[in-house]
Amino acid sequence: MGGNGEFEPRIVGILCNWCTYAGADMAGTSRMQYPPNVRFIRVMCSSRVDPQFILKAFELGADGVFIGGCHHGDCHYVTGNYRAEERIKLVRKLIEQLGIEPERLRLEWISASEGNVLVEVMNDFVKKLKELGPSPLSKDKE
Amino acid sequence: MGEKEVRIGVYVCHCGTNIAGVVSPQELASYAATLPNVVVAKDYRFMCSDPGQEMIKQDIKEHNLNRIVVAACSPRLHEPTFRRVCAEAGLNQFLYEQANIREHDTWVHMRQPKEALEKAKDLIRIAVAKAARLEPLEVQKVKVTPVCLIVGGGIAGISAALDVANAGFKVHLLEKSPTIGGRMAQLDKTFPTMDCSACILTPKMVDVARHPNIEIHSYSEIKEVEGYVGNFKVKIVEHPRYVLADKCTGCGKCAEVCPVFVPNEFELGMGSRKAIYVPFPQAVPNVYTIDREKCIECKLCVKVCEPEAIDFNQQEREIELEVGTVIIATGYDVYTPFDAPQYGYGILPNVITSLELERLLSSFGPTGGKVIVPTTHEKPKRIAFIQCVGSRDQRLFPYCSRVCCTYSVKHARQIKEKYPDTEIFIFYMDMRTFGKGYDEFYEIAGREYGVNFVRGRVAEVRRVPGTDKLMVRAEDTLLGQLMELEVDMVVLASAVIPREETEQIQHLFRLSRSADGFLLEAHPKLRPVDTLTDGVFVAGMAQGPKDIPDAVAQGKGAAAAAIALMGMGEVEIEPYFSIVNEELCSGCKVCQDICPYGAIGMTVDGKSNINSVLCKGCGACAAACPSGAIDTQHFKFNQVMAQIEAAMKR
Amino acid sequence: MPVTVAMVSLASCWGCYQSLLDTHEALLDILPQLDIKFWHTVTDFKYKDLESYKDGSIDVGIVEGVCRTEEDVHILKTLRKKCKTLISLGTCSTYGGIYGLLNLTTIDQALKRKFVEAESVQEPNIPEEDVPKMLDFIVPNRKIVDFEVFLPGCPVVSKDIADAILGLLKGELPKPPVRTLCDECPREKSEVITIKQLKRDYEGIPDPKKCLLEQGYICMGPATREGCGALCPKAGMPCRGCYGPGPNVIDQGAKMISALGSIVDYESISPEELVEKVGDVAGTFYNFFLPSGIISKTVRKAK
Amino acid sequence: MSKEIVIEPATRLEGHAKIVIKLDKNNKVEDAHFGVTVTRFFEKFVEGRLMERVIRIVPRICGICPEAHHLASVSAVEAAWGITPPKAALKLRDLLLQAKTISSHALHFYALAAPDFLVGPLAEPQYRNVVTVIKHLPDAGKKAIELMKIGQDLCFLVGGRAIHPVTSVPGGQSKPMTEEERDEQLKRIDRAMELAKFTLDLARKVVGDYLDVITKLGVFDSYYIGLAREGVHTIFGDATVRVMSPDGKIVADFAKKDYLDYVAEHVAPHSYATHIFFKPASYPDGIWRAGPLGRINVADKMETPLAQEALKEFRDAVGRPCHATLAYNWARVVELVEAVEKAKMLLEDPDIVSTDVKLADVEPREGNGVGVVEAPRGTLIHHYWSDEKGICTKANLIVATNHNIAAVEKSFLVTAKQVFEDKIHEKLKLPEPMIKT
Repeated sequence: MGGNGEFEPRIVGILCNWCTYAGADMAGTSRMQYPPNVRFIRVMCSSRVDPQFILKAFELGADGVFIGGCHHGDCHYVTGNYRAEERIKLVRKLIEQLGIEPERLRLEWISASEGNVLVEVMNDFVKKLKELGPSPLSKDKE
Repeated sequence: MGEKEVRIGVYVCHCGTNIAGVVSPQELASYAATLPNVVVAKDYRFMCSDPGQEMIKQDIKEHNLNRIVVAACSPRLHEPTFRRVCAEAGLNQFLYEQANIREHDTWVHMRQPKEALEKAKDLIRIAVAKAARLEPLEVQKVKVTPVCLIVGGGIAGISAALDVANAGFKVHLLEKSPTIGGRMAQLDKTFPTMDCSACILTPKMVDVARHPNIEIHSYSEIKEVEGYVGNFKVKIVEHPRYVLADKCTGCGKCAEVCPVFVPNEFELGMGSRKAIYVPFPQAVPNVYTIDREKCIECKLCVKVCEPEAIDFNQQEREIELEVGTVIIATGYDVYTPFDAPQYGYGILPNVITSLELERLLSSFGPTGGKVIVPTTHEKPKRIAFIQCVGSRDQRLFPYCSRVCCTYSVKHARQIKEKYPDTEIFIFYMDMRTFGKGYDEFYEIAGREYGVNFVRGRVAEVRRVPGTDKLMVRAEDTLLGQLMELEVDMVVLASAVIPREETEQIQHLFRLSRSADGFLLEAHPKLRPVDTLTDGVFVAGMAQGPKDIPDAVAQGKGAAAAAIALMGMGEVEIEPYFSIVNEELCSGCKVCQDICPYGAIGMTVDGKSNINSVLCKGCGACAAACPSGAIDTQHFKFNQVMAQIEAAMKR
Repeated sequence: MPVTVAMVSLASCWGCYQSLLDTHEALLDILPQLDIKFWHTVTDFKYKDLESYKDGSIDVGIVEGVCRTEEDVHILKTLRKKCKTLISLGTCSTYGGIYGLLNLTTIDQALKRKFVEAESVQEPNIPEEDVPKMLDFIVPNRKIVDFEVFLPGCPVVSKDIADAILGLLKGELPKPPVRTLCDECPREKSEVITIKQLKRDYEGIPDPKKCLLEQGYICMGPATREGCGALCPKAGMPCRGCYGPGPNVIDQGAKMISALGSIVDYESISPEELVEKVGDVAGTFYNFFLPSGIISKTVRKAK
Repeated sequence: MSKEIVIEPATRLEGHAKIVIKLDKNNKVEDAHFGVTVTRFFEKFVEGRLMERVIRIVPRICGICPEAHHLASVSAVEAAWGITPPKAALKLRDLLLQAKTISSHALHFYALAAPDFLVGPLAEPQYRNVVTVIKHLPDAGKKAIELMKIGQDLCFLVGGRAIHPVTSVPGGQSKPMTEEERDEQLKRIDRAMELAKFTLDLARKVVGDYLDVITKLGVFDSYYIGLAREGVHTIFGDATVRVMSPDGKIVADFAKKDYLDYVAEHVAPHSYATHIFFKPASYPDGIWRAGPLGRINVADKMETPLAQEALKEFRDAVGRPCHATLAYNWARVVELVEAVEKAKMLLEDPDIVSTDVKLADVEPREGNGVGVVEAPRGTLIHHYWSDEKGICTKANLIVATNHNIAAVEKSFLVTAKQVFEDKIHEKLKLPEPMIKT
């Protein structure tokens, strides 16, 4: 919970090294501001994201999980982001069946230069998660 | 390693006030000291400085550290620095992890110091969790083929080609059009020295053609790219010219007899060429090309061609090149300002673009260097230049095209030199004539040439009814007055934009583009000619708007980078490859098609096997492997899981 | 001297014990070596007998089934106390098994459907008199007590049971295989497997020799530990994953999702089409495994 | 002071139950409860599953008769989708159920029931089990095992697995039978016939020995339910559901899809298993018995000659309807004989090796369907609702064992009264047990 008692969602982000991680660096270099709710973890490609990572984050109480990769056609590893997308959309359906709102799992393509897009996405994601409230698996006690 | 006790040192960088101005590095260090396996935790003003690096080295020895975490900037910036520090202290460089508390924290949460502090702690905890599970790795070395492919034969590509070739490496210079030379060949004079563009360019073109280390592939395009740094395989397609390059002497008799006239692209359609043509007289290679779309196949050319160079049956040719390095110098396009209808381009014939004016000014251009009003063919008495057409326009191209201000000044001066009576008005937003000698060049234009500079955006250009003249309506923002100006001609300083093929090039070489659509460099300041793909460099306008000296400098810079890589003869690649645990592999083949590099094969026992040199470490196979038999070094399953657990701990 | 054995069935179908009986001739070898101290299906010992044994006095305990009621938990804990070695027999006990699919809903909804809404029920009423209380969710038995041996399978193949018991008689713990089903599946695979069209089990006539997954049928084989001999694929049906995952995988369903998402040809099957065609993601990938999944049940917000 | 006698768990049955007998202060039996202590809610968790997967899930209702569930289920799905599979597929399915009947009846007779008769009801509990039978009558034990093996192996061949079959899909069977496989099974089926006859002889002997017990202990009137094809005993395929009243009249003979008009469930507050009964007669008057005794009672005759002979002998001894609970074991062996004969007939049918066993184009559709087969322990009804994508939206399952729950409870009440009030066990003529412990 935030200092003023408002619900502050906890987000785990897994970002590809080449696009979204670099995009997040770009947001920093440009001193763009976004809500401090997300913790980024770097992998080389969005296709490294094992669905077990996503489920683990939710199990541990993450209110949102964010996966960032390169735009279609831009993947540093040619096709990784397509694989990631097929998998993650299945996982999204899975978590829906498991009672976790699918909007809590967000997949975005953000290029190395799109610091502004990263910021927009984070603003929007935090806003949406605040609307949803804590995850049913949230460990934070009110 | 597993046996040995994990001893982690954590170093929190102040980065001056970049980090310390938002969060307390001391507090972070004392927090880090409480984390499992952390033996030492310290903070320092600049960890990347010599004393900072020395501190780490000392501690490694003194405290017997076997893992290092630095909480500072992005690992994309200083990971190599600290890895080297570890290596120098005798620690395997891959036992290093960096927490990005600057780009991902203090810079993006400057106004929320309390939350930023919490986040920094979390990021350090995540890094420590990973560090504890890091394993020592050995870098892999691969040979670098001492051959460079340069894509684009403009001035950036030419400059790069000559430097690389002079360093003793083979160069393949690829050009899409029938001749090298690029945009610079279309220019008349160059600012601020007023050198004749052709005079300084064509000798370079000839040097390229004659250089024993350079092979020109004109009229060619890239079809496929495979491989990786040091070992690219590039498939190119050479379009048929229907004229045999080794026989054509460039005598031009064929063009003389050719009955078909075609608007000349080189002259931006203002002049004409034949169906068999060279784009301009100094073309390199000086080989004619038949435009088969326009050719009527009268074969008059065949009759007059003494060397029997014409071959209507010539076919497209595929060539496979093996190269170690690549320089992308594909140049730019000029925006055709149809989306700015207020200026009337395409509707009002007397509204032209600057590049069209450039051709009119050229002594070998369509008018032989005479500037004429297109409809009247008379000398213009009054000309308006409109700056920033498309550029710095949020609806079109938000960036500055960088060259327009100075070239418009150049145009004004050139016209004034030819026709001192012609009145010139330049409508500008603000004059950006930076560069060595440029501002002086601009000053003189106003002071000595009497060019009128009007600060203000032109609202509208319309025809003066019943005449060929144009009415320019603008606001002079300095005087705060609306002005209407009747002119003979309007010249639009149209934006510099990325070439249409940039997207294709981007995908072929797995590059990134910045928001403006130009190719993205690896770092805006420190790695301006590198791209995110190792071994691929970028030069010239392909990377963003720039003038000739900058394009040449970047071409030479890219050449130096390529030379450095090829000069080493081998390159280290990060050992982030994936490994199959054959005990667990059932040969389900799920991984086989996933690998974009064909790095995964099968052993004779039907188990997956990964070629560590071909593998680029994306980890797609590890994530996919349904038996958990594949893992990716440095991004191992247990490492990432530990990071996730650490992220959610509090 | 015969080994003392207690065998219990928690909520189960008795299939794993049927599989023990299906060792046929081996039974004649096995049964006389056992001094059965409890096996309610076959012998007449009662729970009070089980409870009366001294702690640790029984050599081997075998658990089939999973805890559905509080009584099951009590029996399981009692058995653990009485036995030196405890064997988890079958997938229900080891991973939670197929009844774990009820974790996708709530026990109240289930009671309501069965005793109130069922079309054939007259005078609806939920039994509450003298019946053990239902647990809210299925959890794998290992979360309740420790085991020495896990023998997954729905059911465990007869040979594995015989081998395990005969091994234990000699004091040896069984060594489960570590690879997944493709290792022992006779179906042939092409060089690479890419799915251009996903099929439901009833669609088309599959080639009897080729890999079912490659033919577009969702076969859990790649994510499922071997041991059964690839029975289902041999019979022309895709594996449903009853042996659970290999030793290096935490969540069988997640891994198969990842594998499938990786081998569908993204140009032929968009992510949306994939989700649509799979239809029931949880049921498809967690048929036997849901209670052991990283997220083991449908979670609900506290009110 | 009233007291309760609790038998927990009820043993030598594969479900989970306890028996509670309530006595008043005068040791008069007030009530007897047969409480099933667990249920697993298949009808709920098949909701949302793909229909073809439901067919593979429901066998887990019972590990002894999973084939019956598999087949009732696939029939229900095919009914819902309006599909008729190739006839060879139906014959394979019939064979699968016969095979299961062979092994299940053999198991039930030898492992669950026989110890009472062979070891004797008065033996110490630790000896009253199949292990003792195997130890002391190794020949009978071996024969029992051999018969079970033949049945289970045939289940494996047709169902793809010996337990929890997989081969039935909407539209047919996933695996045809090869001629070699057929020939192999034909060789073994004659041996099965010998063993069935041995079992019949053994049953005849123990029935003779225990006739007094069988005809006196736990005898009570009830309705009976079972499938029949025009009055002929059957367990699978085209058939109607017959109901016989306690006085031996066929009071209903209805189509499977109409089951809801005739079959209803009573929820007993002390049991997770409902009591199934004949709806027109209402509860508790309408309680019935299913399984071997039910089927034998409702059938006019058996389908195969040896079984028909055995039936005649059965009826001569105990009549029709036979209300004696302990006669179940005899009826079971009569059915065992028929299952072996029927399996042989099917194996000799050339269609059994047809390769045309599955439709290639099956489309799901919205609708509901009922599948009914005879599981070894009784009439099994699966009823599903499918949506247009072929996802199960609802299920109603009437499982075999539940038909008998009310009757079992009633047997306990009757027997308890006989034992606690009349001390009948002291008066019954018991033979010397075959196995002395």
